[in-house]
Amino acid sequence: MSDAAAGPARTEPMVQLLDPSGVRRHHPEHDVDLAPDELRDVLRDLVLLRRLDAEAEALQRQGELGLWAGSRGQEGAQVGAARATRPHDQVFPTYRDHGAVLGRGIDPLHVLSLYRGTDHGGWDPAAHRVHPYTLVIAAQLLPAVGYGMGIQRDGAVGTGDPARDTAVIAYLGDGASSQGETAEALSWAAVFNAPVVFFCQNNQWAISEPVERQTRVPIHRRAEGAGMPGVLVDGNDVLACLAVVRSALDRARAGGGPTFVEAYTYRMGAHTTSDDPTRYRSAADVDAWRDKDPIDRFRAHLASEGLLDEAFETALAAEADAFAERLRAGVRALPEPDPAAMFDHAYAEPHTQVVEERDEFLAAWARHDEESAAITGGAR
Amino acid sequence: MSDAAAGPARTEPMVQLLDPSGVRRHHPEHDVDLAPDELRDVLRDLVLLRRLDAEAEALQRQGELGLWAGSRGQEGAQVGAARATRPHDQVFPTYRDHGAVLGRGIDPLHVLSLYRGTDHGGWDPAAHRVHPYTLVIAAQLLPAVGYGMGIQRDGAVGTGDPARDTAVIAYLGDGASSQGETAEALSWAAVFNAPVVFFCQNNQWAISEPVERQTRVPIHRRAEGAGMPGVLVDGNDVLACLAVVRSALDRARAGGGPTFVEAYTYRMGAHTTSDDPTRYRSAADVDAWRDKDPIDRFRAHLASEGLLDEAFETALAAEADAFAERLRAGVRALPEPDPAAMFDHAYAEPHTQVVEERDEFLAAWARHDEESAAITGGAR
Amino acid sequence: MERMALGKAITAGLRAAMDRDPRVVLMGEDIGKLGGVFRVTDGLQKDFGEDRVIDTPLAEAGIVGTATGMALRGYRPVCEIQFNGFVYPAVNQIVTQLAKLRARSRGRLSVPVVIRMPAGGGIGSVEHHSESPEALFAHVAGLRVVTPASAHDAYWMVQQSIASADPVLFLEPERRYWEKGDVDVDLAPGQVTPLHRARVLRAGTDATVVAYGPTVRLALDAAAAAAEDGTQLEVVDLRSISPMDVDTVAESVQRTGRLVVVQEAPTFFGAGAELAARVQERCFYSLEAPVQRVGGFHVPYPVARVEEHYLPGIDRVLDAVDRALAA
Amino acid sequence: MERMALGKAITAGLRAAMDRDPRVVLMGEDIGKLGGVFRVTDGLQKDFGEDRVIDTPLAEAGIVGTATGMALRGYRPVCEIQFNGFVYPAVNQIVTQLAKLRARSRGRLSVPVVIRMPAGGGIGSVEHHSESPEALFAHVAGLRVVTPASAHDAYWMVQQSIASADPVLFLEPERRYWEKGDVDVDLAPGQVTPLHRARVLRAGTDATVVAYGPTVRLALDAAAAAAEDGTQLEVVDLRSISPMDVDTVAESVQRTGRLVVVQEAPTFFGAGAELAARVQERCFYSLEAPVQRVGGFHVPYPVARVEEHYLPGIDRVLDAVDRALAA
Ligand SMILES: Cc1ncc(C[n+]2csc(CCOP(=O)(O)OP(=O)(O)O)c2C)c(N)n1
Ligand SMILES: Cc1ncc(C[n+]2csc(CCOP(=O)(O)OP(=O)(O)O)c2C)c(N)n1
Ligand SMILES: [Mg+2]
Ligand SMILES: [Mg+2]
Repeated sequence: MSDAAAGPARTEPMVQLLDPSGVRRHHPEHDVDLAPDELRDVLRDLVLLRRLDAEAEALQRQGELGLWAGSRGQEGAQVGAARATRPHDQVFPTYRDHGAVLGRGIDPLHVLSLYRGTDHGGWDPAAHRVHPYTLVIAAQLLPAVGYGMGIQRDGAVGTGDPARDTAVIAYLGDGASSQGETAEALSWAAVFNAPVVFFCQNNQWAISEPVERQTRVPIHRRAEGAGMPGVLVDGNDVLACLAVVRSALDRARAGGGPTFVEAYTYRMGAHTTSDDPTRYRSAADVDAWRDKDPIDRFRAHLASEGLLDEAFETALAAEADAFAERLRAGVRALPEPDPAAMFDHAYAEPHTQVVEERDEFLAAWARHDEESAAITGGAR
Repeated sequence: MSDAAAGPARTEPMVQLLDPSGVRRHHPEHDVDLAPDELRDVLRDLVLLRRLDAEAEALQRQGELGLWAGSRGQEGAQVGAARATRPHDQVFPTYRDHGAVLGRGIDPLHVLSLYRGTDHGGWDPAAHRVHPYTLVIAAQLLPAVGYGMGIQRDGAVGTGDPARDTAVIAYLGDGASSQGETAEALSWAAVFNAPVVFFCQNNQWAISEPVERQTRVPIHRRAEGAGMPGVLVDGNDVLACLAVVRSALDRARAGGGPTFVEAYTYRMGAHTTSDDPTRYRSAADVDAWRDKDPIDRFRAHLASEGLLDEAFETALAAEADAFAERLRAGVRALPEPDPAAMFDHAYAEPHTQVVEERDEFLAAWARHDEESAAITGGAR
Repeated sequence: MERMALGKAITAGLRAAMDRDPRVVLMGEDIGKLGGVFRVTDGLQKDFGEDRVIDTPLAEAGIVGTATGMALRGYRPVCEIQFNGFVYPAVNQIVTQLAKLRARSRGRLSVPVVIRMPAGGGIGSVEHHSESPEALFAHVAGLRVVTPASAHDAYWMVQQSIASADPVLFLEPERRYWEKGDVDVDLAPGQVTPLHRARVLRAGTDATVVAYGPTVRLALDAAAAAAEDGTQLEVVDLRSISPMDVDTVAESVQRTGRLVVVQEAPTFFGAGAELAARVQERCFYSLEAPVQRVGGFHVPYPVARVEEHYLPGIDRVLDAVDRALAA
Repeated sequence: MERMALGKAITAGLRAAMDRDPRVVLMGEDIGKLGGVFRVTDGLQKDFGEDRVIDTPLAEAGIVGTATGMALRGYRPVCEIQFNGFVYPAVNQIVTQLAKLRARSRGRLSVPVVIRMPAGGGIGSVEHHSESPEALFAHVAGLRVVTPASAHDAYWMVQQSIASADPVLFLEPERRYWEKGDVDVDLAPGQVTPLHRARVLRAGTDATVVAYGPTVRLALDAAAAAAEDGTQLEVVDLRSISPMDVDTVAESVQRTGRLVVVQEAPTFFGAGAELAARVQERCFYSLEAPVQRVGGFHVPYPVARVEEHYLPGIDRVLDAVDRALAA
């Protein structure tokens, strides 16, 4: 029988500002001009993000985390996009977008608390204008569009006042492009001209399924069907991602409407620590992408620009070690959640049945504590 | 604030084989060559379909139907598409696609039984290879794709044997293009190369909402984002619709995969008999489309070809009157459903709770019948 | 006191809420120029503009999902789902996001979204237009589910729902839209019955009949009929499905010793089951007969021509009362 | 007799069904090379090919919707929903199409689709991976809902579900996937317990404890503990949520006079409510205490570190038994 058609071979050119060897390229529409310190800051973000991943993976193996979804290989895309946002922009990340979170100054321990199982949400969404991680694939996209419609109604689009004009960036993966809600979000944003940038990291895999199983055409072409520009950018090129997302956000803030960005990258690690990629992809497949590593590439660029000296490298290495040490200690020190707290936030106002259940729970808990205390002599 | 963006003005040219005045045009890719009798048959289909609409509307006013969703103005699209199918193709219509049903030789009384409220489904889906009307917008599309995947697994695609190769045609409206399930169905069909033709009648309205509220771009461009060809055809040109859908079905049967067809037409009547279009659209808006009437246009064409003589016209008029008379009598003669039958088909095999409820129902019913018989002396 | 149809009372309640709070926005299909298929939003777009009364694309997940996002930005969206059978595309947004965002964020996020929809049957509609899905949403933690049975309650409960910091499903008894009643529009907030409180509509001594939404009128009619035969039924309008005011019902059952629950939804896994489970626990020693349930059957809602046989009628309510009294 | 883990017993059952009937196809996310996140379909794509074990796009509505279409063409699709919290995008297809097509067509259309999903918690997962949505589907007419608690039942019930002409939701107790048990693979069809029959797993005289899926083992453990204190609990595995085998439970309660229902799902509007409502009606005069319910709370499933407090444990089951015995 005739079945699954040929996948979306990437034919179109990608926006690229650094070639795989780190040589600086220029692009007619998209470009950036960062000062040396800014460039070094970018490297720092990339390095710390990768370190977070390494530490978290180790912590999971040691049983300190229940699960970990790594971002290794996608640092360029995530750091670039994060740096393109302004503090008052609103971010809707997925469970893998740790770079989006770190880039907003959120303590990574909040992220680890979710994967440790002590917290569902982590940070304060209002303080950082970063929505909690959404674990249901694509479910953050329609709320992101609605948030943008709220911004429009607040008159915070197209005023020309940089302190006022606001945009939304919503993250999604290649697999998420298959969900109906994604299509609704795209078309809806176009119809209402909402100030939303959809940032799709096509890391080639949805757990064990290659992107060909999700779409017959390159993902950014979904944008055409929805009625917005679609841009394909090299997701392993942090500068290109920064440039493309920055202009898309500028456009959104100015009232130009939504943009869909496909960042072409690769998930170097397992889907999560519970995954076993050897079942579905070859080492060769992975190796082919090693040469495109976003951090090596960017480092090569800075080196060629003469921006890396030993002092900086030593300082950065030291900072990364301190960062790692803080993570290791911090995770173990994360407060254990109070079981009774599960009743606190199901509702804003009291709900009769929940109140009753809470009281019964507390009574029973106390009773059994006494009992077991009586048995064990207090040591429970 | 900046809000709803400019709608999808139809810029691209449509496939057209008859201009509004009925003059025959030719198209490089799409064409048909019908014998005089076939052409007269097409006119007959158009006339009877419109008559069905007129009679049903009247019957609803007289209280014989609970509701009616008319197809007036869309006869060209529906008759053209229906005539493009082969008997072993599978059809998934919406509640408005009466032309799709008549075209398959289904007794229109089955359609009226649904709007009278005596039956949810009507005809025998297997006998005619026509799925029941789906009232949940877009919900028929994913099953249509799955049906196509079944056809593929039966090896009934691309064999070159016309008696064997089979395709699916799934109908949808412009409003349906907004549902996430529609996008899933399109992309899914493309990924699996399923033999499905999506026939979208853009009648410009979803109840009170103009198509601009559904999409920022012409609907057929959704196809690009899904990875299949999208064709725009003049939906008031029955020959063009026949030609375009026929080649799309041929392509699907041959293993060429799915096609999305947008038939650009207009809903001349109310959304349904419970609707009041004067609240949301102007008479002028409607009048502009009167000149494009699909039946007038086709009749003009036949006339210019000298295919219409008085004998034919009188015979057709007589047939239409007989058809109408049969509908009027037939509706009133539709059997009243047996209330107890509601328990019969919820499940194929007995379900304990349903069996119990059925028994209680029958007992109570009998009891109350006796009681009321006792009171009214039998006259209930 | 103003006399209004139940549907118009909702319109008035929406208008009052929009006048009071500029962050209240309405979203739904055909709610603008058309005023909704039941005309509940009639005139509101004209008066409040297209930014506050939004005709949406034809996508229920989109309606609830974007409403959730607007609520995150500080708005108070009121969504209209055109018919009860069309809420299902929105279930993912309702269950996994709207209902859980507050808990997920440990109370930091608030999503005060109201989802209005016509519920119940009896208007001779085609498939999907006559269902009663309240139980599905009542089982979902994080949601509140309420339904008015009178114009007065419709006017006030829709405003209370909009004022609630929690997401609320607001079920409108479809076949009662045109039923007129007196609405006391001049009550002070404190005088209005709390949103989640049940109300005794008729005092009785022989048995308690609990109903909600469209079956309340039925219960009252049944009580009137029973009274002619000398049976005094106490009628309680539950008003709120989640939370459920079991206290009010239990207090009544302790006096009458008998309970009949009447709903349009299928009884299997319906609200009557939850109420029966709680009342048999709370009133074990005062119950003189098993709790009786009257409701729809466990079959897809039938064709219009037989719906009168599917929907609970006076006969079935009185039969249940007889069973309760016979025990 | 073969000793298998519950998850592997499902694999074996699927394999047997696929060997027997070439129209059985599997559809889901990551069920091919990966064998599913719980490895339930491990090896099946290798042996039956990509046309019969289909890795689908990431869209649950798509999975169930296309499965429905394949069933209409004569296939018998078995869908895997990766985790219980991800079934919601498919609810529109399940409720408005899959469940209703037979009734809509007056029995002319048959859609024998099985929807498998892991259910329940206890494995320390992140959000959306530990829920028990059975009540939502049990309330929907046209669907059947079953859940095995042992490897033996898993092996046979999955095959019976595939053989059923009706759509079946097949809930797999997540935290029991690795629990080993003896599977009698050599039974003749007639010897297998009917799919919708409950089963008494332990005889007792003092109270009846009904459980299903993941709580069955808990009930058995509680019964063992109670026995040490001289209390004899009868344990019933419900096995089927819709339809519900009330006869078997009522027969037991008529002997014991007391009933405790144990589930992981929130009790509010859960299966325990329906069972309590039916048992108080059927066993009104033999019940010596109100039916007790033990289950999850009406809050979103909590974080992994506290789930042990959310899930019913032996303590809470025995407390409920004590309440029943005290009455
Ligand atoms: C609605 C839904 N279905 C299934 C899952 C299970 N799941 C978690 S991640 C994942 C793959 C996501 O792939 P992609 O969107 O490409 O994101 P990535 O993991 O590659 O970053 C799946 C199927 C889910 N979380 N939500
Ligand atoms: C999921 C769903 N939402 C809402 C409705 C109510 N409704 C019935 S028809 C209709 C408009 C459909 O417009 P379109 O798809 O253009 O088809 P047309 O009626 O124009 O043929 C709506 C909103 C529905 N039937 N299903
Ligand atoms: Mg991916
Ligand atoms: Mg339309």
